[in-house]
Amino acid sequence: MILIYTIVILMGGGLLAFLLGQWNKSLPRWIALCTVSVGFVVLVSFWIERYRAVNIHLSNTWMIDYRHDWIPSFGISFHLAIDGLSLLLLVLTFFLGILAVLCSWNEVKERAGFYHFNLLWILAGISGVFMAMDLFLFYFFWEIMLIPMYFLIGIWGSENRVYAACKFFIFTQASGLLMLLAIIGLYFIHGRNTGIYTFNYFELLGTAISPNVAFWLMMGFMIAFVVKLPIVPFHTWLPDAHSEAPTAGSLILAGLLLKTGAYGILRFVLPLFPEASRVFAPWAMLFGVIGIIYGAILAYSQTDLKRLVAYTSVSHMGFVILGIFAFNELALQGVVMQLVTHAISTGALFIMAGMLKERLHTRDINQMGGLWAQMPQMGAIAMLLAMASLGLPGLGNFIAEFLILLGTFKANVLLTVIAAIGLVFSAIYSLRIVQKVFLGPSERSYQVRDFSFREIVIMAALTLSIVWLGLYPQPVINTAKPMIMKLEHIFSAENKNMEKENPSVTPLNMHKYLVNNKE
Amino acid sequence: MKSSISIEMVMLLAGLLFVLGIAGVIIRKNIIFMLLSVEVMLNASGLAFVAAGSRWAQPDGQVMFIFILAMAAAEVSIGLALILQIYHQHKSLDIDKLKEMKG
Amino acid sequence: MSGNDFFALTPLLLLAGSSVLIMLLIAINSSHRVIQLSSLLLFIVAFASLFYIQKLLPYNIEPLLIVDGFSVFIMGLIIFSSLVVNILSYIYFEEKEESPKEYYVLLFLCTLGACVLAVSKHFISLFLGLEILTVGLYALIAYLRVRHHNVEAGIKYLVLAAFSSAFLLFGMALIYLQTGSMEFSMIARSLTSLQSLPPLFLTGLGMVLVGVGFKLAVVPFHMWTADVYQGAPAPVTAFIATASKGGVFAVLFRFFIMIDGFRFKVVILILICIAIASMLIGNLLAVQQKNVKRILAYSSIAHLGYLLVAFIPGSMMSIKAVSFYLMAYFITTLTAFGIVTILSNKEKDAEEIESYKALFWQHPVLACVFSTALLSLAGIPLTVGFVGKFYILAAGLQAGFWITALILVFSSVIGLYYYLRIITMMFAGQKSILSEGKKANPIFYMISVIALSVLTLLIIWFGVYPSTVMSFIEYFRLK
Amino acid sequence: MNNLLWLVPALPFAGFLILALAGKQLSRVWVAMIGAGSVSLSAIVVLIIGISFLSQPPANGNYSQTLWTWMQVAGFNPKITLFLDALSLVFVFVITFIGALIHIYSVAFMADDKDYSRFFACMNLFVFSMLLLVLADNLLLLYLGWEGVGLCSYLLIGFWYENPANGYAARKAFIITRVGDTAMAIGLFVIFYQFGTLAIPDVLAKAPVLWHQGAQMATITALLLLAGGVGKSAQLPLQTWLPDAMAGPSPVSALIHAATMVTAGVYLIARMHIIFQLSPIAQMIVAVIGAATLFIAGFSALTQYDIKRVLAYSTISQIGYMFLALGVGAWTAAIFHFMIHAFFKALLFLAAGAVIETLHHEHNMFKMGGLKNKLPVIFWTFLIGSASLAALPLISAGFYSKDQILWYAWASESGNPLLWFIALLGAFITAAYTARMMILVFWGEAKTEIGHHPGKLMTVPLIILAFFSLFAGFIELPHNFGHLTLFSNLLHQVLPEAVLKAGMNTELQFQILAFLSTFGGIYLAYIFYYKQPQRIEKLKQSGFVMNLYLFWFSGWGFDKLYNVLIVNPVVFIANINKSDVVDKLYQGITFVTIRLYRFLSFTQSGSLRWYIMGLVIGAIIILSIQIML
Repeated sequence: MILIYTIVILMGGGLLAFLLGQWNKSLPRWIALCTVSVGFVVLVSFWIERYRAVNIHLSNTWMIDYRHDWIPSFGISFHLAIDGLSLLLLVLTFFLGILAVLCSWNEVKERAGFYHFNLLWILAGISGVFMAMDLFLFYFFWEIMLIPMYFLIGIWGSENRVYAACKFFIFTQASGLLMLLAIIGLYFIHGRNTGIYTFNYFELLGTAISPNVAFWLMMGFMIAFVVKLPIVPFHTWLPDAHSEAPTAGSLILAGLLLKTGAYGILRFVLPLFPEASRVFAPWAMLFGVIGIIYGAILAYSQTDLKRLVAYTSVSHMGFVILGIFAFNELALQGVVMQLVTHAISTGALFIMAGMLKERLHTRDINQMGGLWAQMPQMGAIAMLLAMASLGLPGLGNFIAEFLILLGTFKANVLLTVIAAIGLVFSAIYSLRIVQKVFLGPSERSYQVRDFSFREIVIMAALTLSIVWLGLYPQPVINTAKPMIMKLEHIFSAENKNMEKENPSVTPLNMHKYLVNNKE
Repeated sequence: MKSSISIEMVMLLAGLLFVLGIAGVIIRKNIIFMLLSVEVMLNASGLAFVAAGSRWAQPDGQVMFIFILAMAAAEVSIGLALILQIYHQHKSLDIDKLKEMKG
Repeated sequence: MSGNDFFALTPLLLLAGSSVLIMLLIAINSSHRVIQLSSLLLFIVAFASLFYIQKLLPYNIEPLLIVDGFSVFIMGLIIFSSLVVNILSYIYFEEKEESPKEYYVLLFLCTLGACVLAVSKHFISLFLGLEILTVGLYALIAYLRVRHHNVEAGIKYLVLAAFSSAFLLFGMALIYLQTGSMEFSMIARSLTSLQSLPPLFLTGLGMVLVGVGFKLAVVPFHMWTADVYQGAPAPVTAFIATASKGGVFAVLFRFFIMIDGFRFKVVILILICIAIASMLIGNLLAVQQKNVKRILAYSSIAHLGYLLVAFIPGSMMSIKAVSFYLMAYFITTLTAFGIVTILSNKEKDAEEIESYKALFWQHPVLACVFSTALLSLAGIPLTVGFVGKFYILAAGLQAGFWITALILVFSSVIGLYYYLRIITMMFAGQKSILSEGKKANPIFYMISVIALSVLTLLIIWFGVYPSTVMSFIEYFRLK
Repeated sequence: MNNLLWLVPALPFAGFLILALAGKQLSRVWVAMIGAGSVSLSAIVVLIIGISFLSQPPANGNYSQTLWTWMQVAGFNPKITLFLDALSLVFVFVITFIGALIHIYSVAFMADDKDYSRFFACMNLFVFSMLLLVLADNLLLLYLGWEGVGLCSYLLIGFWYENPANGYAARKAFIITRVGDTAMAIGLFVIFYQFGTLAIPDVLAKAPVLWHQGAQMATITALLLLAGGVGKSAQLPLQTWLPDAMAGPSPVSALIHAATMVTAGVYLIARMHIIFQLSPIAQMIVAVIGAATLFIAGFSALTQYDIKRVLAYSTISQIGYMFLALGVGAWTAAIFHFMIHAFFKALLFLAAGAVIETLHHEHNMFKMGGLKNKLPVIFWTFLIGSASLAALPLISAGFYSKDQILWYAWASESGNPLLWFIALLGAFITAAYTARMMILVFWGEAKTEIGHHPGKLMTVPLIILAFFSLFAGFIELPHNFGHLTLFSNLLHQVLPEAVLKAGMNTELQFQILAFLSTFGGIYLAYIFYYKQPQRIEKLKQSGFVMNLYLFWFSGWGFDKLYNVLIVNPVVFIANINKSDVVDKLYQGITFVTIRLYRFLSFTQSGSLRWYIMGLVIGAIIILSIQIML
């Protein structure tokens, strides 16, 4: 029931904020803050309790499994369940949710009620996505989060907001509908095979599908997820959405919405279509690598701070797709870490961009410069975040990227090497941010104040977690472990079959010669 | 009593009338004439019904024809009312002048 | 005709009787308000009578009519939408027309016509129902006769409808000529032996399709739609968009099911082409359209295309999907046009998209209602439109019609764009240019708003919890 | 002693934390106390540990202390473990000891800077990272330190951030070293998959078992690690960042870009020496890189006018010597040279910093001069440092360390005459540019007024360093000259002895040659810059010489080459693609959609007759489809 409560709390809080926002301006944000905090506390205490009570990395069961009939004639049920991965992402959702409320504390002055309604409903949709174990329900939540996000960007965004909001909506909706087709296709195939027509995830696992059909169905799922993630060439909605969204919107986009794509691949694409994924893996990895490099190069050339950070997301998400399709535990753990750490570090960068915008009324980094003199605290945090973004060891992102590359190295040496070049590019663009914004001579004579107390709280929470994840990532790793072991188990069996078939030496299977000594 | 005219011939006539009606509707610009041409088409269908009814020796075709007549009458009456109004508003019966709504 | 026959036809008789009753009320010079309320009452009675006749089902009235679950369901939808239109009409006509009373007579007649379509299983009853509906609509469309647009729309609809009726009739005649019967089951019987269709029948069927296609406003017979939707008074537009199409679609469906037209590849091919063209062209036409009524017109073209996607497989699932989608479409479209109606003023309908600017900040309730309706049209979850679209896709994919499903997806993405444009407009800016609420008739204004809110709740309720409706449809489906 | 180990890095880190979090609130005195104090304390701890290590050598030759397990993923479980053996001890000693001196020096040097606490925070963080680097038990932790020092280097090069040129230099340093780091990371992947662990002792223990001599994998691994070392240690071809890195304050140059960080590459190779030993090719490449670098950088140093750039090139050159030593298998010689170099180069940088500050931030040597009498302390310490750098025979520490390298370049098994000759030529050039620097700065006439004299806080560290620059060499004397091997004895616990070719015992002749080359270099500078400066002018008349001069001056054109080959194309692509070419695709779709809309909306002409036409055409199409099929 805890799962339902989390969603209900968010939705109810949203409605309450909306209704009460009509007659009091500051009430909605307090309601929102309370709502999200309650959810956060509940989830974290659940996590800690679980972490203490059982060896979380050994338990192979679903922590909570709630099921209730919804549309029985279609075999659709209201089925929520969480395992470690879901739990992690849920905690992350609420964590960033709190920060999102906090960072829009003063930013949103008008229509605060509706604003917080949207904010909470986005969170509700995202939470639902992370919990739904019924494909129909999953799609349902998948779409639910879009509309409030659309409003968030479209109403409270900056100048070009409508264009950005529409672009975001249309991209995700188009890809989502293709996924719906695939879901329905899978539903009928499973139904015909077994006579049981159901959207239940657990039932659909292991559906026997002919390879060709499986490939297309998988592509249906994939397209939705890679657009969300996003992967080049489906990324172009992201810079627009990010740069136009209000701070909280960017935070949630970067921190959570993108993660739903990765989650979808981990949860649905790989387990449902293992063979097809395997066939597709080299291409997916290739696209990942292209994304890493391409996003980085684009990030380098941007002058709009938020746009720049948005492209860095493209680059970082390239690592995610690369790691997922490496199909081994190291890379997958790296992916989970990347989801969490990227959410935190990039979210923090967006918050910072928002703070700068609030102070300077511009996002153009050419108009900034030399801000360190007046805002040393913010400068220092920005430096730390830039370091996180370029993967400095000791910060969470390093663990993520290192594990991903380490895992990928086993699967494909050539692509790993190219992806590693992305690390150099990430240094280039990250340092450029710091240089352009905080260092160098002052472009204008600003009178800006450094962090306020509220901002310190936000940034402290983010930086502490990023450092924590960098130095002791074990809780995250352990929590995600059962899920990842399951995935690896699916693929390890096939791994062996594949390797026997292919004895010739090419640059693409060089890895066998680099890694074979161990076996 | 056996008809001396074959069904095919009647249908051909009906089809001819129908096509003539279509052509009339397309070619004429005056609304009244357009309505007239539509009437021709409707009657062509009526004729076809009658012919079909006679083929199967059923009264249904003729029943249908009567319905068609009634319906055509109702239609024309409303049509004429509208035409009056149009003339009142536009001082013209040229259908091509009625293009206020488009796009 | 036996007593039972009359019993089975109670709803139709009630509708017919109502029109007479209203006429009498007009004769004794009742006020608009009295007429409105009594017609509302009569609609409710007619609607209630549907439950009353339930235990008879299915009931054949040879050779013309059949009252079965499906027809009751469709009649329910039609009467329901007329009822809503009726509610909306008061404030709309009260301020625009001195004597809007005959309007209600015509509304009853049109409803009757649509209902006849729903129960007909014979070309004659089909034709009768269609013409009752159409002739009534001529008058309704041009009802505000001093407005240029109304009259223009009226004459366009009149000429085109008559023109297409001629096609329909000619087609019927040809089918009759070929099969020797105008009753659907008899036609089916004479076709059962044939695997390939005789050209005469095919031509006839094609011409019937032209006629029906016109009424349904599917591509390529769609061109009148936007003009008529735009020109007609907003409540009438709502009626055209819902009741008239629903009746026609019902009879088309019955016809195809009874003659099992789904086994003929050529017919299916044509239907696929029509469906694809409707979806694409309908949506494309609305992309940059600035008139809300025209946007809704084009979107209705696309929605009929969607319906055809579910229709084409002709499976059990199709029937349910079509029923569900029709219901979803009815509720949603009524809501959307309801908003247009409420926001219209004395001079002009609220049709320019610009006039919706900042609506949300001025009339949050109306804006929310309208947004919900538009999102439902776009098929976004939490709304009934989503479940409907899901149903359609399921029906299409179950039979393996991937192409149409894909086109549906792509075109609905285009569709999304223009729905979003309206929604965006409502949230943009600060000041609304629309007038304040209808001060003149606060009670009826409130009633209308409440009615629309109820519809909105239905949209959401059926969107979130569709299983009751689904089992309901299961019960009333075409057997 | 074992459990004190964590204090060594923890003290500077604590200093960093306090300064970073509360630096604004603290007074300057406290900042200085914490900044310099933490490192000094750390040095004391090292001293205690070092004494215990030397007096009671641990059984297995090392101290190690595990703090916690960093992570555990699929058999990959690096721990946060500190590991101290003789090699680390030398490095730790140099880092903390010289670090402490430089911190003390900085207290005075940076006294007027507005970002006092930021400076010390970064310096402390640097010391922490560097200590972590050399104390790391596994390669991942080493990598953490490795990148950490890179970060601090970046922060400190760009310390005076108002000037964009400093920021540029800082980023250049970071990014170029990152190239090497990335290769090194790939090296770590290879090592992990080969050995299933990144723990250094395990890797070193398994390597000879797993790989035979000359194994291809060993070469690949060694080269990847080498790439990391090359980047960090500013060796060919990634050396271009170091001269620019002189944009930072002088103590930074002394600590990071002379004494410690830039020698991290040396440490890495020495640490992983077993892998290098397994691959003669890789080792040869190390030697060649070292030789080439020392040669190239020497000539560049000869042409610079900025005193710090001279020292920067000389650092590159001296590290080249260390690489050469590593390459020829003279492991201990390399480490010995590292230590001596740390002393004298730190001294030189600090003294140069003092000179620069006294002369109102004048970097140009040609505008200095005549300081011999005005700044006696600086002069003498600088002279001692220079003597050591030029390897002035017998009396300077640099002589003993460099002589060893020259000898091994010839005599060791993998040495060869060419390497030796280049090294000898390098020694000649070194002497020349060192003498040139001395002459230009301290002799001749004064060209710039001097400001205030450096205080005690600055001179005392100089004197201490000068002492070591002179006498530290005596702990390791050549075979034919006392044959004292204290230092190499210590290191031989970890590093193997250099294997000499058969029949090599005529070290004396080489020493004489080294003598001659040193004095030759000094004489050359004496002639051209003291005795007959007009000769320089005459030489500059010649186009060829001028071009050669400019070529050397620009660091052999590497910057330009990289700009043309890599930087400019990438920037060009990035800039033309600023608006994202992929987006054009979607804009194209939008465009097509709108075109279609326009076309279709044109069909909705409002004309009834047109509509009828449409209807008829539709009917015809349908009927013809039906009839046709």
